[in-house]
Amino acid sequence: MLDPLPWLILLPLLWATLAFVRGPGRGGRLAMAGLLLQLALAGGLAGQVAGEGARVYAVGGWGAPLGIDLAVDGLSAVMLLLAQAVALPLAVYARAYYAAHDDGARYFWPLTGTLLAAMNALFLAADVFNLYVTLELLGLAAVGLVASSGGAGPVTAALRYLLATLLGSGAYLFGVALLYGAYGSVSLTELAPLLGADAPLAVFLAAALMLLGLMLKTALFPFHFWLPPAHGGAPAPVSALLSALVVKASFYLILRLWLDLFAPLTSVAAAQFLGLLGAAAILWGSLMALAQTRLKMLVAYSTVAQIGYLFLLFPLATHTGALAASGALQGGVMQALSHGLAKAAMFTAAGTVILSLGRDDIARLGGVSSRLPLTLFTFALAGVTLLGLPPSGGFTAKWLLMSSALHSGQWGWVAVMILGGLLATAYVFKVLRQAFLPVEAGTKFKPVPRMLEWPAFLLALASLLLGLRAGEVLSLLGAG
Amino acid sequence: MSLAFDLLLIAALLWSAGRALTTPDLFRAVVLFIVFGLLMALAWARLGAPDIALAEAAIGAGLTGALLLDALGHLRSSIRQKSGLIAPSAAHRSEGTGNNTPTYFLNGLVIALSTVLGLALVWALLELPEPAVRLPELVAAEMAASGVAHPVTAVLLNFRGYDTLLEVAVLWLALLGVLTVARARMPGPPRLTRSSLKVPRLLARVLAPLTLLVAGYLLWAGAHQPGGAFQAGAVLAAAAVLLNLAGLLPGGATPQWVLRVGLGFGLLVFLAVAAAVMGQGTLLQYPPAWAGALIMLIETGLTLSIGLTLAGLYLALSGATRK
Amino acid sequence: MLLVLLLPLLLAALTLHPPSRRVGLALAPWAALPALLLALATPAGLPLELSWLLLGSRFGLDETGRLFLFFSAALWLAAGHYARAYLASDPRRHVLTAFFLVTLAGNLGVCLALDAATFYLAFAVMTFAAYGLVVHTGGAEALRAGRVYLVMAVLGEGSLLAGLLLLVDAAGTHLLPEMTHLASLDPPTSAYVLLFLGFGVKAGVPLLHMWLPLAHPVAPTPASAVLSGVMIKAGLLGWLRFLPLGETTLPGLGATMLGLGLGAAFFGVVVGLAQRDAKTVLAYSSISQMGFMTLAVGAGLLAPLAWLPLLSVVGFYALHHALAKGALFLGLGVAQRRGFTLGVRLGLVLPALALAGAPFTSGALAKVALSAALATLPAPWPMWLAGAMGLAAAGTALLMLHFLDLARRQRGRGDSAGLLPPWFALLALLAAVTLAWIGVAVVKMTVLSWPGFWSSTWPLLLAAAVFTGWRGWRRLSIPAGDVLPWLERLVAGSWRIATVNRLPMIAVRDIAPVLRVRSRLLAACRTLFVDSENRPQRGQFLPDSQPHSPAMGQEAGEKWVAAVDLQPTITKSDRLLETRLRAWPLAGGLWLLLLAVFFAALWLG
Amino acid sequence: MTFNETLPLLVLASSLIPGLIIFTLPEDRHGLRGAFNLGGAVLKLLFIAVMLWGVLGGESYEFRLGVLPGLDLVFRADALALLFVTLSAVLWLLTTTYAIGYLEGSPHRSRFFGFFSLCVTATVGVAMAGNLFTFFVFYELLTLSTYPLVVHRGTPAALRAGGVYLAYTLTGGAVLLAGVVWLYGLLGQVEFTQGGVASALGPEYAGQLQLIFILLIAGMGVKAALVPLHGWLPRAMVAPAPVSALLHAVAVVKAGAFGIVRVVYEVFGVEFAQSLSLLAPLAVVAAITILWGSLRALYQDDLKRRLAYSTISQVSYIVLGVAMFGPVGTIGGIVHLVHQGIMKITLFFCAGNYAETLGIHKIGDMDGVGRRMPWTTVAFSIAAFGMIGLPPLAGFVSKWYLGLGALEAGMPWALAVLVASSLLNAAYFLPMLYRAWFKPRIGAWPEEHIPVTKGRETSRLLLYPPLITAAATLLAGLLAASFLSPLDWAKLVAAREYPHWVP
Amino acid sequence: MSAGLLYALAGAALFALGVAGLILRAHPLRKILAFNVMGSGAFLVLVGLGQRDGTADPVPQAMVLTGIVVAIAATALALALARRLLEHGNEREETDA
Repeated sequence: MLDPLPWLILLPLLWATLAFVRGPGRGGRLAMAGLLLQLALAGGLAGQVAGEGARVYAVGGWGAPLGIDLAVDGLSAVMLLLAQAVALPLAVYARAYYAAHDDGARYFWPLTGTLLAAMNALFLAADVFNLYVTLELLGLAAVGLVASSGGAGPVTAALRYLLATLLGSGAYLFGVALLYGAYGSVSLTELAPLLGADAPLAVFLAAALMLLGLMLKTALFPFHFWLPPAHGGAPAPVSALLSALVVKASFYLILRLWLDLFAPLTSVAAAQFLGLLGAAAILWGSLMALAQTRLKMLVAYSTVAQIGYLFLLFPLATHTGALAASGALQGGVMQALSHGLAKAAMFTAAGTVILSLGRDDIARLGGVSSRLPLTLFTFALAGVTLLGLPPSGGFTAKWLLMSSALHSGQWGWVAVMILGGLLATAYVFKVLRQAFLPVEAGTKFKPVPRMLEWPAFLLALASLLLGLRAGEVLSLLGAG
Repeated sequence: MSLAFDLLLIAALLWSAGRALTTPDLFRAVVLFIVFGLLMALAWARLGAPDIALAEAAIGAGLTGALLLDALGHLRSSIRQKSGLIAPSAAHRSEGTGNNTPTYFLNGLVIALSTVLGLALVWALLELPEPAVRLPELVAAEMAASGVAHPVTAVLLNFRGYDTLLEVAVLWLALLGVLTVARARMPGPPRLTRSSLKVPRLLARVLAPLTLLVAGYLLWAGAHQPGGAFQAGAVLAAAAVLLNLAGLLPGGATPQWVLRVGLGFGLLVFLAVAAAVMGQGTLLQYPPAWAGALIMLIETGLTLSIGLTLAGLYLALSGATRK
Repeated sequence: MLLVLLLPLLLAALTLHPPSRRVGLALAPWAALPALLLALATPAGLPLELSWLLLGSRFGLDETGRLFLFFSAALWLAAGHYARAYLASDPRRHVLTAFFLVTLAGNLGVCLALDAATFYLAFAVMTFAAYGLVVHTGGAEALRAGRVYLVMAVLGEGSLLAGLLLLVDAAGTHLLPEMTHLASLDPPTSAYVLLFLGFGVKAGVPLLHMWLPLAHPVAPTPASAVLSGVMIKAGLLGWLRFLPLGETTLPGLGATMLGLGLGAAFFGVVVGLAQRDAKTVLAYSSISQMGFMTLAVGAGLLAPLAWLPLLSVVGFYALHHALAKGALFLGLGVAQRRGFTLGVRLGLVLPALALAGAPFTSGALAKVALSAALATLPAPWPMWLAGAMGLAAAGTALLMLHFLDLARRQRGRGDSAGLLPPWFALLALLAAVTLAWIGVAVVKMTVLSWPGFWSSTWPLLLAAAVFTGWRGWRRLSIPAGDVLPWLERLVAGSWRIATVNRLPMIAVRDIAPVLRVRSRLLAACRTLFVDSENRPQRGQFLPDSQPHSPAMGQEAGEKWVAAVDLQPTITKSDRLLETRLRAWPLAGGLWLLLLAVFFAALWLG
Repeated sequence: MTFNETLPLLVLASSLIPGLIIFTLPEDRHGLRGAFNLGGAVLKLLFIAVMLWGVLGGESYEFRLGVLPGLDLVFRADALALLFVTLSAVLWLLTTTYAIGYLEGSPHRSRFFGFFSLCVTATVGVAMAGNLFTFFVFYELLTLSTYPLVVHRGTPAALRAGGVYLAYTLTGGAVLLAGVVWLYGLLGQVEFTQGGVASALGPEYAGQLQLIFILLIAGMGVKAALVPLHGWLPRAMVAPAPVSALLHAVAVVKAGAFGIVRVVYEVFGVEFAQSLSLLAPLAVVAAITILWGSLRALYQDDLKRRLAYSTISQVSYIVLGVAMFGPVGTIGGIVHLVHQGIMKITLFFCAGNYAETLGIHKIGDMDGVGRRMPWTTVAFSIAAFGMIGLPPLAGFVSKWYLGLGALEAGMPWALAVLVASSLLNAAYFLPMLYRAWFKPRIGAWPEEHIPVTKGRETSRLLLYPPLITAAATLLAGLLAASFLSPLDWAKLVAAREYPHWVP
Repeated sequence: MSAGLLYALAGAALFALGVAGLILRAHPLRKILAFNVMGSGAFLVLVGLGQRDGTADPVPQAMVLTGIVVAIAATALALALARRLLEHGNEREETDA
């Protein structure tokens, strides 16, 4: 029987390379075939995990600590599913997008393939050094994609992004070095039992460096400075990929380290610290989103805000009792999933609008509601998730986080979440409202292909329906 | 004695790095950085890591230096074109740091904090206990099954071969990124056809085959002593850079399909092997009997691709920006 | 029984529907006929329970109801025929006819209803449909009268509803007569007060009477006849139905009613004398006459034991007054059309005499019977009342003389064909009723005796003497509606004060500049709580509201949007911070700083 | 899945699916769109009729879908739910018919009817929600699906109103969510249960429960337009008339009021709420709203605006009834849920007719309209009299029971409030009727869009719905005591809430 | 003190130096240098700490080899971006002029 686990890494690399060999701008079909297969593989893997529980895969047959292990549990299976599920519609969208708008299409497919391979590898990795390599692979692929359209803005953004991500991964690498120095191993499974509350100073430093480095890559406030220009300036399919998936990858890693490796070191104070940053991100990101005049920048800042919710899970899950902790974890993961789907939908919808309208001033969106109804509907549906309104996944996430906050008696976070939801309303409807205006004189709407509208709509719909099927997702999450 | 040498070397390392970051002249900074790379190579040698020393010399100091110098040359030429405009560059200004008091304060804060960070790290290192896991012994125990005789190669291509697979992908990816960014200016005619380059050309013509030989040796030697695909690839790339500098090899940012196949070849071979062995076991689990041969196969492919890629990084950049 | 109620409604519909209008108009005068037959012909009792209707309805015909139904139907029948002739040339007669019919249905319903909800329904239908009668002529006076009528009616309906609810709550049922009985076991005084007031509006109790003198003159004559003849009796019927008469004593309310009734008797006379319009005089006369009935009801509340005789007297009084007043109004209408001819004169004098209580008239019978019934009251009431009633009767007589004097001046103009038969029919009925009543043995004894004769004669003589002797009262002139103009001024004034000072809306708006806080939040709060987008404007009152200034709403709206947007606030300072954050030294410095903080949190925590 | 489980879903789907299909229909497919609209509405009524029959016979209809562990999406058709479902389904059919006529020839109709159907789906979901969670889900869905309807015209005023609407309702939703989550945290479930799910908690939770109650009521009070949370409602009247009709009579406002009913009776339980002394403050708030709304209505010159303030006042009757401890008040409140719906929808239909036919927006323009449009004005008058609370109209029945309930609950002041409100209602409705019927028309109509054709005052689709609802207003009052009338049904609901009470 | 530990300490210092340089120096070229210094510091710690008892450890050595390749990849990409950026800056100046 085919084991889906290694293939999830090999397959995207394979089609990425082949796409490169086929030449610039080619390989879209290859990618879609590969992605379809990957989605099936991820589904199969999730089924395995749900049925048989977590497992470890020894690459090269050596096993940790000598060799490298891959591991899959509920959390990674869920994230893998998310990545493939978002990537497939995005690939469809991208094909249509680049057919209509050639800018930056040349190495899109190889870069995307590598990006996905890196992400899948990251979700499966159980070795801190291997994680470093995947992080770098992911980061460079993302930077390459951001720069792909080649304008001054994107290139500046890409360079800033690259340097930030290098600072982050440098810190992470240093942490790895410290860990290896302290324990002589880089395997997560080997390290976890060795760490204790009495760990040497170096391990605490390693934890701080690794986590802060990853936060930098996740663009947690106030390290979000690189994100809006990078995500806002890239071509729409790229923005969608980055906002939906890439930041989630480093978040996933923070979560994994916090929960598995550094669990004995964690303290309430540190968790509150993370929560505070998350809260600040929610408020600041939302405010800045409100202040934007460009559609994609607004969406990008909304990502900054939404990332904040993810970090609220730390104060809720650390030293708060099993019930609150599991609820918080579930809520955080739900948020990651629903935001991933919704943000992909939102960026693609924004991209469609820009393609059709030729500009992305929010103030001049009049007529979108009548000319691009499906796209606007997509945007609105995705907005519903961001607002955390039912029945979306965002709502389930917020519900879980809130219940967890109440269970652990931390009222403040509830207020933050509610306020964040209201601010989200303000910025989402800032766009929708303009779209309902009549068409501005002299505006021409270019007709857009259907393949541009439907994938986005499906993504948005998925984010909405996720809330209704949250039970399955969460049971999968609990399986490992 | 050795301690004194170590201390001296460390002092030199710190000095060169510090100067490279602080000297106002960019050119000097780059040169100091190359010096720093060479000193690093020395340090690696002192640490008993000849593989790294080789790689550092070829890649860290050599190729990085070449890239930096090329970039600097380009930068200067473009600045020279804009007469009267000296650094700070546009990029500099776009960073948006003004010369006001908060900046000084911030600078001081950053310096203070990084000093604290350094001190904390030093302190942490000094009080580290002995590690619990002893990997070298494990490596030694499994050497026989690895198919190669050199422990570093065994780790690199067998025990942790998966890392290497991803690392090759990283390198290839960097080239992709560079090609993406550098595409705007299409390659002009082969550069530097000036007759003044006769001597370098001659040199290059002689050296190029030599480097091929060296690369082949390094590749072969990697199985049982320091050396291997990366080092060999780096040497190949160095040859390409040389040829390019001599005007014999055109730079360019749009590789033709043969070249693309070459660039992807190593990765494809690696992937193929990784996938093929899965019929018997897990990913990259070589059958013991075939291990040596398979590793050799991979390394050969990698040498070609790494050489092309590293060269490509340079050529694409230089080719893309010379008119 | 339902046919009685549905027929007028059906005819009203026919009248309004253009194709069937002719049929409707032709049949409309007969609408009250079934009711009359019902009142005369059917056996008593047998309540009709319609549990599916409204809140569970009960209709029935007890003796009181039968009496009221009888005279109501009779008067409506007469007025209906009268109206057909009266309105022959009115282009909008179908409208009036429809209102007329609906009012009729309501009025009959009041007589037949035997549960609180249905009674209230019928009462309301009657009340509101009568508005159409009042304003039919459409002049400014009519409209003012209509407005006053409506305001009073609505106030009355309000207090009625409250009173009825209180009563139902106390009784636990809304079906009559159990309800009255059960409620009186533990009498809810507030309910009775409210009911008194609510029905009092219709019955023209002083201070609740303002609509009467305004409405009667402006309405078409047949409408005035029913308004004054039967509809104000509906108020009386309301009291009879719901007040705990004969069940329990309500000294306070009883005394008040008694006093007010007496007061009304004189008040009506005095103000009526100061009127210059014959119909207004009749209206005040109605107020005065209703005073007697109020008085009787009040007496009933004071002395439950005296109620039984009082009830029959009140009934007869109502019957008498309805027919007489109806005849007077109809007669006046004839006089207006034909002039004060002999026949007319005769026809007017007879009911006038009856009202004044001349001997052998129904009025005398009623008053005598009333005195007799009141005699059973505890002392000292009978003594006082006897004297006062005599005086009041004199007043009535004086008022009637005044009325005849005014009627005399009518110069006939217009066609009076068809007006006479109904009028004469009514007069005949009045006579018949008088005779029938005289036939009752006890009454015969009293009336035909000398004291009885004298007691009804001296007030008449006194009135005649005053009328001929002292005409000073003619200088007196009180506008119709007496206290109403003052009241109107008062309401308008207080309204102006309320709107100019804007008392309820003052708070946040005025404090804001003091605090010099112009934050968005405050604006948001302000809109939330103060609703400033449309504060009342000066002089903007019910029907005469002026166009609302759009600017104000606009401005408040902008504020809200600003509050929602937050954009202006962000653009300035916060954006600067955001750009600062992008600079590497700050971002990196923060990163290092937070690294240190986080490490400390891990290490120390 | 059994039939009894499917039926609630079918009821939802019968508007959801047509709605989604309508979104995709091209603008000019009028016939098809109308067919979907009306077909869905009729189908829904059929399903509901089946359920009504079943519930009377003791059947239970429940559908349950696990969303999170311990958290289900539940649709349950109990008596109370059916009351509201039936109301919204019937009025939806009428409003759709009306809207087809009203929007004839205007742009974006597919969008409009799509959201219209979504809106009704959400309302039905709110009605059938079997727990607070499901309720919240559809409550928010309702907010969202209404927004496009409010801003449908796309004018700056409409956009502003939409913004204000959202600001209010979503804030309310957030507050509600906080309450729901809190309660869920305490109980581990939020099912609607007879006697209240929260009453299981001990006295030590009293303080928390009071706070939760306040949060829940505040959250729903925004939609129910309780003063001071009512600011959005008068603004939202910039929407097209059918939307206003739906907003005021069926969907949004009613959902809030219905939510309060659920909270008081089935989350806290009326006896438990009384023991926490929560009902009296609620009644006070309702009373203030009733008076304030009526007072404000007096000042309005814009017809729809006056109606909007009237809604504020009238909807609080429901709340007032709920806040009265005792079965009679409950009956009054619940029956007013229906009665206010049919009366207010009539009024808005008529206001729409005036605007659409003659361009009348201001009360000052209504002079003599009764002669030009007698049937519309008849409907308007019936509804207005109903609002005032005159018999035999629907409003009278509610007011009767509310008044009795107030006395039963020992709150005679509430009776005074009711009477005062009736007087105020009369004060702002009667002048309109006066103008319409009795004032002669001087000058031309503001904008006469639809001339009199074949003796009909306006187009057929505009005329019949208000007539039907007006007739319903009349019948609901006239036949209140009969079998299956709203009152009868409300008694059924109340009887379940007060088991020891014999009607 | 073993040579390994000594170099590890130097690595720590280089790392801190690199971090400071990356943050403070504005020119992109310089930032790239700083990143490389930072990376070298990390590599030194990885290897040096691994063999602070004096015996060579091939595992971290292999990791550092990987790390060096990653570093050159990142450096090349960063340089490409920086050059492109400077070109853009020039283009901008040209269009401005």
